[in-house]
Amino acid sequence: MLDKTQIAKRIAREVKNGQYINLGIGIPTLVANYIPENLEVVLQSENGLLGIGPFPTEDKIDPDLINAGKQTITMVKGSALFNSSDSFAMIRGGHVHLTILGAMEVSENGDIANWKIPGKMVKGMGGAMDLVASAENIIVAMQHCSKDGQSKLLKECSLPITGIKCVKKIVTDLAVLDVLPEGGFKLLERAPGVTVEEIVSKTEGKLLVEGEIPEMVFD
Amino acid sequence: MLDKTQIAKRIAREVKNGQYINLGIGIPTLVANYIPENLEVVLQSENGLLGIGPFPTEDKIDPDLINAGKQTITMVKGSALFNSSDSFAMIRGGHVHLTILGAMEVSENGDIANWKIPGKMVKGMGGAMDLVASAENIIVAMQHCSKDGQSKLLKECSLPITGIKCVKKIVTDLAVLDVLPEGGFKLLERAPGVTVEEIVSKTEGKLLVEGEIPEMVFD
Amino acid sequence: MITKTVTNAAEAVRDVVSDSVLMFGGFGLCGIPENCIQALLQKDLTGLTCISNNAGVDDFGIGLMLKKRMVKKMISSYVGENAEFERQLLSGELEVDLIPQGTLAERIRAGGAGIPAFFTPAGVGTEVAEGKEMREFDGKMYLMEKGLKADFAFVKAWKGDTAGNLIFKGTARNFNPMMATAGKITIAEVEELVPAGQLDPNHIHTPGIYVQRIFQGVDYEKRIEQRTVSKG
Amino acid sequence: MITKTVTNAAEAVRDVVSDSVLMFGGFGLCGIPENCIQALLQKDLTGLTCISNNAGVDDFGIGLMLKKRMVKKMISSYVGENAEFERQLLSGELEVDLIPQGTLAERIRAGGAGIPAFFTPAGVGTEVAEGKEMREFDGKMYLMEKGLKADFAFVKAWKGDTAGNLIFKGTARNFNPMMATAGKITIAEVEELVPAGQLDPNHIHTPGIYVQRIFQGVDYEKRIEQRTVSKG
Repeated sequence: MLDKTQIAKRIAREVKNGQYINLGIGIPTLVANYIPENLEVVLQSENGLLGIGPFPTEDKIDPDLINAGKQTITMVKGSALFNSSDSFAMIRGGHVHLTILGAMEVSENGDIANWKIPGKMVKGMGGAMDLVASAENIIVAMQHCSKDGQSKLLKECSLPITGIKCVKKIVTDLAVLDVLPEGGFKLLERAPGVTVEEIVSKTEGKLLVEGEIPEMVFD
Repeated sequence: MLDKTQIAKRIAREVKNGQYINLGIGIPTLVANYIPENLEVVLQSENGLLGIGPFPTEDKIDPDLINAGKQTITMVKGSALFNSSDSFAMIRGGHVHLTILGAMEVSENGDIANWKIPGKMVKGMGGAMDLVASAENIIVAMQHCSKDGQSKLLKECSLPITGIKCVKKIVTDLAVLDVLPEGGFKLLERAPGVTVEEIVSKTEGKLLVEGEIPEMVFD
Repeated sequence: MITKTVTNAAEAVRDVVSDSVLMFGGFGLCGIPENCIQALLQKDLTGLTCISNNAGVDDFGIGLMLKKRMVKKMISSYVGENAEFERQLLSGELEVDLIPQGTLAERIRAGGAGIPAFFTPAGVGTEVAEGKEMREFDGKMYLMEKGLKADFAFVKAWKGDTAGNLIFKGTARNFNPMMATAGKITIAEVEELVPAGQLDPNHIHTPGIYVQRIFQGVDYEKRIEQRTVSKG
Repeated sequence: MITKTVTNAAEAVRDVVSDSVLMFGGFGLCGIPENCIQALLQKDLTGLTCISNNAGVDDFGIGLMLKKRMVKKMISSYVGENAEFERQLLSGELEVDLIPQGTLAERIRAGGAGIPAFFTPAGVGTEVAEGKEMREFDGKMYLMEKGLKADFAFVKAWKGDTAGNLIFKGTARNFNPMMATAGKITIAEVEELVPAGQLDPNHIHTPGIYVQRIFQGVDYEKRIEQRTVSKG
């Protein structure tokens, strides 16, 4: 099983040189720490910044500089600031290449649910609906099952959905999977110590397992 | 009969304190010279400037600073620069209070034609269609008749129109007229030496003449 | 140049009445019009509709207006930081219209820009699409969304001049510039108010045409929601 | 940070082919990408569609491309300064789509912003409305207009950095920022190219994400169309 750090590390391997990337709140934010240093990439924050840097040291904290998770941040050299409509113009226009975000459920056709639990949680969708409707590549970081063991990789989402047919790849605590264009999850890699059988048993949606499934290796 | 300068002077009297104003090419540009100095107004140029100043002296010419007529200009204190979509957002959103522009024809219901003469002239509409579709108050500066004596204040425009039911007031070489909301020109003032009869005979569209029509006075 | 200066927040909000539609700039607590919110709290207002990306926190920002029951309806994209909000919502005391953040931003821009409606892919296939016109362009489905305006827009900038021109700092810009365009009356509070002519016209984010009143704010708290530091 | 620098205009336009759709920033001759136009004139191109507010003058700017018969179609709002243009148009050698200036600007912004269509009042009741969907909102009529994109967008800025961030000067900004967002490949030429980190992020007009290639231009003529002076 992968911990949150390992999920972030594994997702970081998907990042390609020259990409503009939007990282969601939670595990996706951690991905920034593991992007190989030889890659030139730029992180976008939908509240109005291209070029997110590391968290500030205590003396560099600026209340006028936060990310979409409301965390204090810094800017790298070559950053640009803009307003919210310009930020989502950038997202909606397909200029951001990769979006990494969390999910409560993903369906076998790539639908994602991550914004609402009826009667329980009403936080709002924030920018997630715009992001999933726009980015050409969407990678989801999530737990494979709920705390009571129910699969979160489903035939159909049970929760109100955030976007349809948009998720391309999923990294869970158990596995790396592609969402196939024709529907269905395709198993690509197993977490260390996790068997194919366990992944099969914990995936409710259609799962394709072809040939040997390699185990992920971490340094 | 008014000359161009007098038409501009007369229109300048319509300007109110606190207005943002767009001036078209030609006579409207001259209006800027006659706005009373005690009024606080701001001139907008649709190519991206709020706060047009006087033409520059020879040593202050800047090729990167022109008005919509491509003339070199200066900026007043408190100016702001912006791009073309932001400029027309400003215009379309009704933030510019007054538009003054030239016309080839105006109809009695306030239609204006000023962008095209089929088979003869194909310069394009520039920003005129956006301006007349958007401003709450539109004043037209024009000649009452064509060179061969045909009225340009018509029942219906004969040329391709720029906008419908938009002109509120007209200042010609002969008269000042309102365009009534229910249709028809209402004669307000005569040019010095011009009789009501002459104006009546030179106005093809419906003309309302009520009571004594005062003659304009210029200093 | 037209002068927009007023003395302080109380004078700026003098004619805000109950049942008005208000917009508030800010993302979380970053770039919110703190002085205007305080001045509104001093007034006896109810039935307000507030358009703001977030709803503040329990004891700061718009959260204080919710606590005082001034707000009938919130139009926002994310309200997760406010427990009182969640309580009023679940109990039915508060109407809430949740809108995708990019759609909210673009609807406000459209409202200010004289664009009555536009198409966006955000929300297609979700409950956000319910009751909305759908249309396909180039093989992709879109929703029609409408422009949004307000009776008053409250924005916070870093620097401003007496002509109403505004410059924002960092990510405190966020929704402020669009909201400035969409208020019938736009009230700007700034950290530093300078005479017209002192700001470089090339650097202005919000031209003064959009601002009806401007004042220099006082005592900015600029509360941080997620103070996150690295060891350096 | 991602680096976008190329050596010069020739390298920047290397893969522009005949029959492409091109956008050119500028208003009249103010803020036009002079270097890119010169480099395109060196190539053997025909059948181009050019989107530009104006069409240059007979012997400068896009006018030179018209003279060389590189252009099949112009999409513009005002072309009054160019006699060769008028001749080609009246003779039927050139297709022309004339669009209200605000609609042109907004269509380009929409193209870059993933908005396939929007409504505007400009052109209602005129020949511009022919064949377009009309709709009433709040008692006023509007036309539906569609987003506009290009294979290549050529823009000219005052300053730029190696990350592609751009700052414009004066009214030379005009159509450049929207066009930068609407090109599949956007090529920026600047008067001064600096390393990433030297431009204030608060002052950037076009974020580098929109720019695929950037170079420092040479020998700017900046021709003035209407040299107008006052006696001071």
